[in-house]
Amino acid sequence: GCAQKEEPAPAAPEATTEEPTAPEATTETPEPAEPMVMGMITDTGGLGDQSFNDSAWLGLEKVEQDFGIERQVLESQSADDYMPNLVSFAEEQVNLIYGVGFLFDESMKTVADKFPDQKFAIIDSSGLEKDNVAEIVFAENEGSFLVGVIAGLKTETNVIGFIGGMKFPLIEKFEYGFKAGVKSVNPDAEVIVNYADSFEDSAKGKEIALVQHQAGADVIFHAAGGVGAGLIEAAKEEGFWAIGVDQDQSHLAPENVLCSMMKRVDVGVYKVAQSVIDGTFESGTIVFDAKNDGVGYSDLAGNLTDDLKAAADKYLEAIKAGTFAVPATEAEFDAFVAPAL
Amino acid sequence: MIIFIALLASALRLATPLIFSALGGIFSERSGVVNIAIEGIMINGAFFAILVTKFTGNPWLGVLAAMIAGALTALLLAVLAIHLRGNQVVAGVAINLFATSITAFLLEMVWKRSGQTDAVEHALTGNPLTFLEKIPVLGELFAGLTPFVYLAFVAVAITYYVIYKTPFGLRVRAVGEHPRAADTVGINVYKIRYICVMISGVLAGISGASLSLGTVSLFREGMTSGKGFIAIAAMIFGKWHPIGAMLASLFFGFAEAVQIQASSLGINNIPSEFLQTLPYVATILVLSGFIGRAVAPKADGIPYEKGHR
Amino acid sequence: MMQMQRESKIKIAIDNIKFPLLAIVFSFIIGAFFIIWTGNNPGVAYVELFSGSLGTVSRFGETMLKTTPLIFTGLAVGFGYRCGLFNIGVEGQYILGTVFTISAGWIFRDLPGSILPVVLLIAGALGGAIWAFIPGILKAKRGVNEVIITIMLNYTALYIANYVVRAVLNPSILQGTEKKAYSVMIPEQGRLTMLTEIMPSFGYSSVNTGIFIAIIMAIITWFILFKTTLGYEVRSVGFNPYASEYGGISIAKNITLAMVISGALAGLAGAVMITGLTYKVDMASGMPGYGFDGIAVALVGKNHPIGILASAFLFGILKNGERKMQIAGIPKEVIGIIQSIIIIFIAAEAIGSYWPAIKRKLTGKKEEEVKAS
Amino acid sequence: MTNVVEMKNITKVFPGVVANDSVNFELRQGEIHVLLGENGAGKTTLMNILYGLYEQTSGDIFINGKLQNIKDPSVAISLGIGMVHQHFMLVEPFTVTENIILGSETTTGFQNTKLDMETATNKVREISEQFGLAVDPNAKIHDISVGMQQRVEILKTLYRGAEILILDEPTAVLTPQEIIELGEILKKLVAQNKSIILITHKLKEVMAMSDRVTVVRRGRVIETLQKEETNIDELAELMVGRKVNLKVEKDEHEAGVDVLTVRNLQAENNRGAQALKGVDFEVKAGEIFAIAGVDGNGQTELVEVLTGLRKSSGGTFSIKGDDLTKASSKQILKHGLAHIPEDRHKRGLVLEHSLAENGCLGSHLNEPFSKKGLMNDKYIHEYTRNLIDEYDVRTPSEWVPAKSLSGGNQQKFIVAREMNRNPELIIASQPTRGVDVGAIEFIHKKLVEQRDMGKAILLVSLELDEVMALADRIGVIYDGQIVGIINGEDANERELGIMMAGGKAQKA
Ligand SMILES: Nc1ncnc2c1ncn2[C@@H]1O[C@H](COP(=O)(O)OP(=O)(O)OP(=O)(O)O)[C@@H](O)[C@H]1O
Ligand SMILES: Nc1ncnc2c1ncn2[C@@H]1O[C@H](COP(=O)(O)OP(=O)(O)OP(=O)(O)O)[C@@H](O)[C@H]1O
Ligand SMILES: [Mg+2]
Ligand SMILES: [Mg+2]
Repeated sequence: GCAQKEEPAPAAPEATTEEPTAPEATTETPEPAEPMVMGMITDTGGLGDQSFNDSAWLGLEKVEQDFGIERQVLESQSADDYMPNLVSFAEEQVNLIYGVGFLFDESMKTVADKFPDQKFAIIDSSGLEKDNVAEIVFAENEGSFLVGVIAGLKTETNVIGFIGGMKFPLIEKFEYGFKAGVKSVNPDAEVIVNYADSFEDSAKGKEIALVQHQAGADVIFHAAGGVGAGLIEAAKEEGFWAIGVDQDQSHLAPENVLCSMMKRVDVGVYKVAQSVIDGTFESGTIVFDAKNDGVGYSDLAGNLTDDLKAAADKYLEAIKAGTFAVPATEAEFDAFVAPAL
Repeated sequence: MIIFIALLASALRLATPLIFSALGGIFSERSGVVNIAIEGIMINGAFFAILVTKFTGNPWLGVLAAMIAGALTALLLAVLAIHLRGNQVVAGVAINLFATSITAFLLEMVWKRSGQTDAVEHALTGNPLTFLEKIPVLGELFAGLTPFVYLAFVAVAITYYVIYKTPFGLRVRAVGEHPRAADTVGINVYKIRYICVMISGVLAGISGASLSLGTVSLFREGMTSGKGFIAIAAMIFGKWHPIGAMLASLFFGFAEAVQIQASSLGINNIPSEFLQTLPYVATILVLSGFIGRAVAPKADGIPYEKGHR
Repeated sequence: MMQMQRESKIKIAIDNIKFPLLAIVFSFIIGAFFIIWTGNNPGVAYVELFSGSLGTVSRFGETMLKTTPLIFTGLAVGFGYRCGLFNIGVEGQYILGTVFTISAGWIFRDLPGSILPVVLLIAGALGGAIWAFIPGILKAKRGVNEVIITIMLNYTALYIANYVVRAVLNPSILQGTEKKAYSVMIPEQGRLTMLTEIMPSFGYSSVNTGIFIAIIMAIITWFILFKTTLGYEVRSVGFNPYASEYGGISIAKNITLAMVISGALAGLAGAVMITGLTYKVDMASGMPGYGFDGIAVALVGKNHPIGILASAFLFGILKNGERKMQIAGIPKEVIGIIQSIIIIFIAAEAIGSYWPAIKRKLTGKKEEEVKAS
Repeated sequence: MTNVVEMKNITKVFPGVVANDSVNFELRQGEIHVLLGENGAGKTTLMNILYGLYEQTSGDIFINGKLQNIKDPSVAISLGIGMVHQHFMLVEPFTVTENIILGSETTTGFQNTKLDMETATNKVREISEQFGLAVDPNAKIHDISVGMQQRVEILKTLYRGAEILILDEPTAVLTPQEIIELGEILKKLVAQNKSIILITHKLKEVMAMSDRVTVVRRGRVIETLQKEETNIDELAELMVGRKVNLKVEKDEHEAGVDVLTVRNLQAENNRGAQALKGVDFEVKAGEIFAIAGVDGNGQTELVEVLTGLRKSSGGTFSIKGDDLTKASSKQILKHGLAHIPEDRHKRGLVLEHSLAENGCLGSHLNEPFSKKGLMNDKYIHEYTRNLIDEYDVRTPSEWVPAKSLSGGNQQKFIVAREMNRNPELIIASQPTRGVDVGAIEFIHKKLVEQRDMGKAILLVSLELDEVMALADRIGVIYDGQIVGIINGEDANERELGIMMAGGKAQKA
């Protein structure tokens, strides 16, 4: 690729200072003439979605820095692009192909059959049962539970908001995990739920946030990609708390982002890449959950008090220990009984 | 009451970009140029507003940049539609695609990433007339308004005055109805059309700025999400009349606000997807039921050729 | 006389092609500047683009796959245009087409492979036709502007489809499995045949018999438009509704019919994409975009079915080749820019008429030129 | 007398056509100078050049003795030239005043940005009184009669202070009364020292209104004559280039059975007002029944209802006993209707279609034009070629789009198509409007031929001459009603004129 040719310049020194493993990794490969190439295909959200596409790309960047691979990306314009995009990379015989998003599953099944020697990885989907596909899934409900706990304790109005992108089962995992967290610490709190039916319309995100705030919500969590930009803007203006998602979003509004629910797509991407590099690639599902720090919460801006952190950590430990199961669907949530810790 | 005020504020904010763009559409189409490019002009306006605000730190310069960017984008349409007598719809479609691509491209070149820009520090998301917030009850309403909301209504008044009360407006309407008649009394049809299309660009540019600078203080790809087309619908709905277009925009804004507020209004058992369709279905019903025939300016979309009949 | 007719027809054809070709060349030149701006070599980029879309049989297959829906939506827009209708609603009709196809796939899941694909295609066409009937009948009977109604119906279709996929056609509801963000799949025997099964040289490409259906539809559309009384009436209404009415042609009937046919073509696009490629419908937060592409395709193809085939192919090349350019690290926006410039040039048809004047100015032979003409 | 306008060696070349070929033309102060010529002779082109709408390819224009470069109409206006165009240049949804002031508005208010409608209206009133051009300044254009619209056009030029007036075929759309009024207006204008160029086809008007006549043929000036020194026959010959017969040859009339029967027919116009208030008449086989009347008395609505293009609001009509009141135009065509429409561009032709495609319009569903939904192109082309040959339509072939034909040839083509339908009933609405002498002669001959073949013909015409020359019986329409029916041979202009103005006459 041409674009990448310029990038190693700034990236290389960073890699050497921060990660001593990087030069080692490259020296380990005896013929550096052909660096490994890994391709990532975004879903229709594309790069800049402030969500898993960005996060996955970030993970690959780290892989690039640490192991000197070349990363390439294809952005899908529509759902009909998934298969052709997979095929394009497969045809180039890159070392690993990521499909970012559960919507890739059917097309990945097909392409995995067509290119049995090609290694694939899919994010957010499992059960493909292909020998050459690694499945990276996350326990979003667990991470959301933790920020739910924080929200439930933080709220003064006992009204909390949730903004979802679209009513996918995946986003519902966020919703019900979050609600369960709130319910566990503050059964009286009401959670207002709105779906934007978009991952892009940030103006609408802002409008929804303002409405929820008007209705009393003083802490609002979102799982809506770019729509969340509107929530954070509203939080800034009106002075309430927003909770970020996927990555630490506190840099967007350090004063108003209470914390962020972390979904370490970057870690998932990194792990699988590493397995390819050191030859231990395995197909099948890898679950990233609270136990292995694949999900969690983060507070780079330092807005959480120690009490809040302690409470969240208490539940985190309980989840890790398997003391209780965090609901992921409506049915599970309805049956959910708050654990007594 | 609180809910109603919130609903109203929400409707006003949501209607604002539509009002600007619909007014822009009116100028263009009243002079006889179909402007499908509104969406693209909005995108450019939204982008350049943020770009210039980023570098100057002054959001009003950002608004100015949006106006200039809008006017220049519209100039492209004008050249294509007026001088080159191109198919105005094709030109509009092309400009929309162009704007989407060029802003994403520049975003990548300037911010070195895709998707969205950083938030600018100074935006125009607050109520500029803070004294209004002291009014009991209604203060709440004003607190939620941005400068763009006020400007939108000023723009409606000015547009109305210009189109219906000034010689320029008379000429614009004549050019859109019967350009040859205007030509024969010494009116420069091309000049009028150029001016109108550029004005339409300025307005749609402000509309874009009202989305970026006025809502989220950053630019996101796809942030216009079809609002330019909705504005065109509002213009037609409003029968190419500034007041009508304003009412139509408010109607759209209101319908969307209702959809967003549905749960607080106690509408809980309707699937969200159906609520989303509310503004659109309402428009269809209104148009097919009560408004009936909306008649476009007669020469709308027809290139004028001097020396042809 | 006959000879003259033929010659002039060929001349017209050449005139029609000459300009688009020039437009394409110019657009690539302008695109090159943007590529240079990104720090890449335009030569390399364009080699990637064309080798990526035409370099191997498989890649050519993928280009045809990209071309397939564009032919349908281009025809849909073009057919409407011929009747004076501006169908911005192809997008929504496409969506409804996909939903109908999936529904039929579920309802008729037990039908054998000999008839199921046909049933599915008809279902898709029907979905699009129904969705287009609404603006058609409203325009015909009540004079409601079709542009605004079709815009509104696009969004309506999107949300309805999302609802249907989530709450009606979801595997969790129909098959009792896990809840998915997409619909049930259409059964194996309802799917279109991959060309690679017939011609292995297409390799991994997913191009399927849908491309033939598209080409056949283009020919049928041409035939309807120019060889049948229906096409004659549609075109007459498109050019001059008053004269058509005078000639005993029902404006209302033809507007409705043209809209329905246009919608059926759009719905067929959806059906072909479902039965040929995706086999399911995803919940989506935005429009698939084929409808708007269709507008460009139709207008670049001058609303003539053969022109539409050519312009759909051109856009197919760009859209498929774009992948390889992206892989080479060139922002995908460059292709968007090139595409839009092509369309801008095509829109500026009259640039051609300025050419003699420009030439005259350049050569300074003003007087002679005038006298000669 | 001085020459206010001098056009010297004007040549205008359109792609493929020399519209004006070294034309010399002079207009003297205070004269009415008629420009006479067939369709396409180049009259409008010449005047459009003078008015700055076209630029001449070569040649010079002198206004009041000074060489001028009239590059656009605003220059012409500033030189005191005003033009009333062949097709009116009025903005329909505007009021009379708005149309008149357009481009020369008076302003008031903030920074002088506001239109000053009051001053404008007063000024319009003033000028309209000064020249005897009565108009309602606040009426919308689409609400006033054609004659009134023409006055607005003249007022437009006077409002701008025009000293030189060009009127392009001003009488083509006027009633006899209005033509007389126009003549008087012109005389008044000349009396106030204005100079007038008048374009027309109508020889009688030339004799009535002009001081001098310039005859153009195929882009060249044939001769400029003093009115007193010439006569109608000479002018006709100069214009057409051969001898023409201005009389219609017509045998005795032997009417047959009733073909079209109209009973108490009512209809509304576009604005919802009652335009037909109960019309009764019948047209018999082998006769020409003419509807005479001043424009705007329901003729348009009557024809539209009878041809299925407008819904009636009461009463009935039938063709050969079949009630067609509720029928569509398609069904009426099936019952043997042929229709020559009053507006050939709006109704008669699909201008973008080829002549062949226009040749089968209305018959396209019948065999052999089409079979089972498929067009029979071969037959259609053959058929159209025959039409073209038989009716002498001047065109390179049947492949060209209808818009590339001149108006006269377009009309001939429509007449050809309609007559070849082998109809029972022909409704001819102003069949010779805007058509030159040669074509008029031809179309009249064809109409009489059809009558002699036993067809029923309903002729609607604003031209009394035409009505009297052709009709076997004449029904006079006034205010949506037939106020009297008289036999063709009994009719005289005076009596018809009284009836057209609403006066009663004895029924035939
Ligand atoms: N805009 C044009 N483009 C090309 N050719 C034209 C144009 N206008 C006029 N012509 C040509 O010029 C010739 C003269 O046309 P013109 O309109 O001046 O005739 P005319 O004498 O006014 O006829 P009529 O009595 O029917 O109005 C026409 O025969 C036509 O071929
Ligand atoms: N816009 C145009 N482009 C090209 N040719 C034209 C145009 N307008 C007129 N012509 C040419 O002018 C010729 C005469 O047309 P014209 O309109 O003068 O006829 P006409 O008899 O004056 O009709 P009418 O009386 O209805 O105006 C035609 O042969 C046509 O080719
Ligand atoms: Mg004429
Ligand atoms: Mg003329």
